[in-house]
Amino acid sequence: MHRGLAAALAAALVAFAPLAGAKTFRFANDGDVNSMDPYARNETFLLTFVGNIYEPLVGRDKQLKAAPMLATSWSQTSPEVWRFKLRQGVKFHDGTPFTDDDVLFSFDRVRMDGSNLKAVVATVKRVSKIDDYTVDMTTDGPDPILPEELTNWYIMSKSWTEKNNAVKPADLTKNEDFYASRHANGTGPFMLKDREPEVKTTLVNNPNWWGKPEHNLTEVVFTHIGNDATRVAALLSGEIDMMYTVPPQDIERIRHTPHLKIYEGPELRTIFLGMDQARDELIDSNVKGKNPFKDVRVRKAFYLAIDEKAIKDKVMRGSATITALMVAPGVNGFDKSLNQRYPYDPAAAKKLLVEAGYPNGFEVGMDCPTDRYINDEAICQAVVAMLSKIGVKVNLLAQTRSKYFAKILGPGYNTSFYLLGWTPTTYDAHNALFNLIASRSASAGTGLFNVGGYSNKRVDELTRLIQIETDPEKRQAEISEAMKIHKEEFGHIPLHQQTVVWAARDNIELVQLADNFFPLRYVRVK
Amino acid sequence: MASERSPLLQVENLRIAFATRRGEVTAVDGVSFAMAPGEVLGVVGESGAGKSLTGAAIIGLLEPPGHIAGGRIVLGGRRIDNLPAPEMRRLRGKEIGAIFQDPLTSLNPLYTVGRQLVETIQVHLGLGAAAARQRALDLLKEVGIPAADRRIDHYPHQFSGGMRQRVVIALALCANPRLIIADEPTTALDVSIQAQIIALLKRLCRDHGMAVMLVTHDMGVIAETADRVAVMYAGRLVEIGPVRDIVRQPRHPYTAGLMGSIPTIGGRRDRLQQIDGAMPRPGAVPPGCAFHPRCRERFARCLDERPNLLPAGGGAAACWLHAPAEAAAVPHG
Amino acid sequence: MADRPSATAEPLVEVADLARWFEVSPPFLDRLIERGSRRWLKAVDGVDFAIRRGETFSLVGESGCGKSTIARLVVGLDAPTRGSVRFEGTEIAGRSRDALKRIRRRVQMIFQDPYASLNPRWRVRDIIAEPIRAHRLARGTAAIAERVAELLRQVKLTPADGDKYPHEFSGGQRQRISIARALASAPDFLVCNEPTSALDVSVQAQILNLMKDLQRDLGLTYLFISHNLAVVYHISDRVGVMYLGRLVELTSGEDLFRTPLHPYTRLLIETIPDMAMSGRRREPVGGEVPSPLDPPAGCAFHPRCPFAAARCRREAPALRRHGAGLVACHAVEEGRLPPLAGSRNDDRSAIPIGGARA
Amino acid sequence: MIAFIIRRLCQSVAVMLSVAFIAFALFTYVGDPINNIVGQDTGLREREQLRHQLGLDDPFILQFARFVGHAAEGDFGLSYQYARPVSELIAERLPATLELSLVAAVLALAIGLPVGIYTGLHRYSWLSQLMLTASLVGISLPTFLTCILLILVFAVILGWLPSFGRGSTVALGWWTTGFLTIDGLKALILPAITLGLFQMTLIIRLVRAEMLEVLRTDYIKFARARGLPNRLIHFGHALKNTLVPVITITGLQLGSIIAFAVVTETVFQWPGMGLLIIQAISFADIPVMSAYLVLVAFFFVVINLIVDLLYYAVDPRLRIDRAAASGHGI
Repeated sequence: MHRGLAAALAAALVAFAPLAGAKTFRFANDGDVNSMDPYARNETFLLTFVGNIYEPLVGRDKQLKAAPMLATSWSQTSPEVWRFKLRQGVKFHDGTPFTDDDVLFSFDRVRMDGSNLKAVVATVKRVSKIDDYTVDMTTDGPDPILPEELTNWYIMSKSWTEKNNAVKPADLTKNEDFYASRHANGTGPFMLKDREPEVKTTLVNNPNWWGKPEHNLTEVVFTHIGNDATRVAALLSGEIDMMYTVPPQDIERIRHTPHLKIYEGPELRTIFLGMDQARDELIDSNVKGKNPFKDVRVRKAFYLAIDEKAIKDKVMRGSATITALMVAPGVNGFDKSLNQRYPYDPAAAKKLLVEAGYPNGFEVGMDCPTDRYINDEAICQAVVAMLSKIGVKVNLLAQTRSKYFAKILGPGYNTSFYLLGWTPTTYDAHNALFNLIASRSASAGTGLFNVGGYSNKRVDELTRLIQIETDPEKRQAEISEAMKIHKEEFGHIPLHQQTVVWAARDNIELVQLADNFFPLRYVRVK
Repeated sequence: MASERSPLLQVENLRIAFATRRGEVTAVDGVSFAMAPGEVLGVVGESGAGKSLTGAAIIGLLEPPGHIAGGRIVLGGRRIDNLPAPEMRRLRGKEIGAIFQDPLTSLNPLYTVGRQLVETIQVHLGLGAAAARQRALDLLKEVGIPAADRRIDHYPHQFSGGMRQRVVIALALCANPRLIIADEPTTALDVSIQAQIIALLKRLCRDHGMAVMLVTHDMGVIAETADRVAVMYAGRLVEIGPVRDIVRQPRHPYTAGLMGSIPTIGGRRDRLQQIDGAMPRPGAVPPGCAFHPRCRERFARCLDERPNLLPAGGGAAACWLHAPAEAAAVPHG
Repeated sequence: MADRPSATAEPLVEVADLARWFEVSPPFLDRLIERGSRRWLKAVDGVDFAIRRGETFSLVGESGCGKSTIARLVVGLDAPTRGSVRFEGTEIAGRSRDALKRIRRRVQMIFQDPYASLNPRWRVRDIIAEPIRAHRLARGTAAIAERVAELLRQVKLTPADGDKYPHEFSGGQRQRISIARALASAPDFLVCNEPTSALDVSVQAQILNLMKDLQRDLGLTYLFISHNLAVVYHISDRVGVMYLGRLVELTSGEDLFRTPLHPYTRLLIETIPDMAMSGRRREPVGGEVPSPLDPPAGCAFHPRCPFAAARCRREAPALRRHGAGLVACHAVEEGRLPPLAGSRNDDRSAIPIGGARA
Repeated sequence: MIAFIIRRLCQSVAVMLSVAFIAFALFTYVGDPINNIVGQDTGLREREQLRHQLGLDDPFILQFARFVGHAAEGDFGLSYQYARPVSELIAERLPATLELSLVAAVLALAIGLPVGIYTGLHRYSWLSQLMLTASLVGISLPTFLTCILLILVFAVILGWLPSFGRGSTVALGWWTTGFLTIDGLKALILPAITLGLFQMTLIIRLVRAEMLEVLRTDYIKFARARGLPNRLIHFGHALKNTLVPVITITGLQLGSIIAFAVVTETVFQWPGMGLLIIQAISFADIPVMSAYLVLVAFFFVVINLIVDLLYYAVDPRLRIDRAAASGHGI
């Protein structure tokens, strides 16, 4: 009788034990996770959130270095073949074991129509099964950085997707509710408990995770709070523990509020200006019959006329890292020795314009988004003011991102002068060279976001070499050479890297990464 | 006529003023008259002469900022100008009924005429629902609404203008008041309907022994309906007397001018007699006789001494023409 | 004003078969569903008359008889459904704005409520000067000011009154201002829609006298619209009596009041309160004007008419010459109508007047 | 009556069609959804392919026809942003918005009506002056500012009420309600006040003005002359006559409450349709935007219909043949 009671009590205690020590972490962001499907959108927040549930073969550690996740090791067996050894004993949240079949399936799925992560496996021709826990990936030509490129490719369960009719990524042309966008079944340290889109998404600790958890969380509640003031209020009132995006105007206030802490660090995204150097006549300028931006002196004049220090101090309120390169310090290939901006010199700029044949300056239109980057429109306005000092009249057209991108991106590239930001999703300089700097070429797939049409044969050549160069030192030299050419030709005007700013209560421990990823597995609640 | 019996209504030296930002403006000044039971007193005058205000003062419905600033009103021996609001309310409808100018707007458009009658009857007579409805029906029949048992459940807009005015009259009659203030009861009606309403009023007055104070600017209506006529000008009573005297032999120059300016059929079709100028506004009434700037017969005394009502013919006129050399003012009544 | 036409037989304004219908049908779908038909309110339905130069022609009738609609049609504020309005032989119905502009100057209107027709934010001199400027009848500030002063004197106001605003005037003075404005464009023809109904009787006398003086001095022609028979009698040369959108009698003022023919005219005259204190007992006239939406068949007056016969209920009478005037009545035509015996002071109880109709 | 309703329904369809048409014409200007759907590394060919699959390269007339055709079958397509059926998204959000709007409207009426009556009846009392001044503040504060102030006071400083969200909800079939839980009700308070405040002040001022107007009318004067007690005059006669304009404005306001909810929902992160449409606009999520606009048009149409029917209930003059009533005044 007594023993029975004691046993029941013990059972009850065990049952309630997790509750007694329950650590709930609540955080908010200005945007929602659009989907639980890891291939739905190539978007940082979606990937970092879903990355708590799903895992890639190769992940990143706290220094953003490639680190084993579902693959325990990898090596190049030939220039065009990478071999991955898979982790054994891993189970999906539904209990099914993880095998190389899931890798093969995920490879198929990520390349289907409706997937927006096709690019991450763009160089992979084929994935083949060696044994249950070994796969080979054959690339289209040598790909020295393949493991780096795979860090956002999360592995999904073959049996689960088949069972739930989610083999194909959501097809926007069909009107049906898509299972994988509201449910998730990964191998990661957290499991999806409940999802109400736009309201809240609840994760719980995965007790069967293969790794040793650094976190001490039992539950994570994520809320989307779009309005800046409300988000800050929620943090101040203690309704949330952490906020992922902090509005710049509130940083100081939060910094000086007791029990709150600001986390700041440079981001991988580089903000830069671009100029149309492709057309023979600008589409939006009073200069007719020629394109002033084809003249390197004009491009240099623009560069010298822009006081990036002032933009950092006044517009960004200090929350920016001035850059001279198109890639940030955390990106592989970044060359510190090249990262020195030409000094701000409006007098020299004015002189260059006179030399180029524009003593009275000229007029040019500028495109700018209003809701894409931190203070994007304000930066553009500052640029307009600065250029007016050297006699260039800039007509600013600031629009929401939907309209802005529709105008400036290909195939039309309907802009003369624009502001853009770029994060190399592979964490490698090649990505920026390939997309932003190499000449536009449909056949080579290069320069898709080279909106201004900068073109240099040597840079194109180097871009090709970098893609296949396997010797790290040679590769770095090639990257530096390309970056140097681009810098001296003023192909773009780099401005700064944004600062990642998070805020949290002081009882929260977390790790802030430069790629703006926020892995919950590093979070502890004191 | 009025002196034979004890008067139903006595108005003594009534003064009505409006509080404005520039101080008090007197709109009705020193008006005195009396009404006998069952008598029809016509009150005529041009707009702004104070005739409607006098009526509103008697029934206690002067709109702020207008108020009684002096004098007394006595109804059936009881002073009513200083009654507390709830008592005055009980008096209204029960002792004094009212008929307004525009039958189109006098009735609440959202309720059936029956409901409006019944509520009035119940407020004053405390009848049960069925009895009140029966009385409402009787009243409608009495004022000449055909098919009253059907029409009682109709809404005001379903009645023509003349029929609506009959309903208004029925409403005024609900509690059998001793006095009815009828403010321009025919002005808004078509000519052929006016005659019907006048005839109805006369008949009711006779049958119920009600006194009617008939406020109108239409001398034709007065001539046919009233026993006596009071003529007002610029807030003052300028002449009062039997209707035949006033119409045929006006004693006050203003009354005479007024009568002369009415076009008549069969009369001369040349020029109408006209009084030049316009009536002074309240607050701008000249000293002495208020009419003297427009009066062709004025003399020195008229300019600075205000005439009281003086006996003239069968009635009285506030005009120095009727003063004996050393006459003292004779109060009327 | 050199060429002052006198009252001649030549008409200034001619109205023929004039009609104005307003559609009051329920919406199409309702008609479709409820099987209703289109409904018309025949505010004016086939009216003919001519106004001679220099005369005063009056239209009299109760509210809703269509007299105001005719006023609007005659000045071109509204377009007729049928028929014509000619001014000096020129058709004005359906003319364009430009074509009407010249005629507009010569045809002016005076309204019942003078206050509503005057812009309260304008000074009187600007109100009066507006037509002068619009029609370019005088050039230069001085010339216009002089003309405005002359007009103010014509309506027995002083030129100094021009500096004031409408609200500073009494009702009668405002009506003088609107008359001055109407005269500003030097018109030949004035349409006066109930110009004295809102005025007190002593002021009414002033305005009526003024109108007579102006007519004599300026050779004006008036179309005078009123419900007040006494006023009409006083001012008119000829009178048209209207009932439910049609003319029922048209004759000289004198004749109309001495020997009214149409039973409706008789009814109207009967209802005039007796100012003479003759002591006669007036029989109140029963019945009311039917809705113009649903006029009785045949002669529209037949339900109220003591002389109605079977034909009256069936057939609408036409306006036909009878003696000196025109009358639309079967009873008159057939000689069924008892003659009016002598003057108004006779005992009139012999004429039974209509039965009540609720 | 039935003819009236049928006619209004036909009109409604026409209204909704034209709203959809205008909306589609405007969508040309909201930008290109493709760039939002695909990642930055997606190639041009794939972008074009997706554009073609979604029919975004068709002329807008064709897109419109397709939309109408599908909408007639209750199919509003898949949200570009969420990759979920729009009808489902809206069904999910609808309860939140309707509950919020309803509470806001009830609040506005429950306070606005009595205060309006009081200030109309006692126009010179100091309490009226106070309430009118307060309502002036209410009408001149932008919704956004009201939200922030309320959050600051009640959530941040006092900590009584949540600053965002809807609290926990209870599902009744597909309808989720916040009425049945304590924190659901608590979460409702601030947004409802914010949303209702403007309408409340509007109703106060409207009722007051109407009351003053009605009290000046002849039939009220005549009712006084008949000796009716004040209570009967004010609440029996005057109030009912103020109802017609109040119904009109309140009805239209209910529509605009739903529209105004966009701001309130954004600030309070209220998971309703307002929030949905804001997201959809920034994403150029055409299926969501078009469905939302049609739905809002539908609300307005329904509200108008109800308002018209209420007219009939309140005003007997409308119950008889309107044509006959218009016979006067010629």
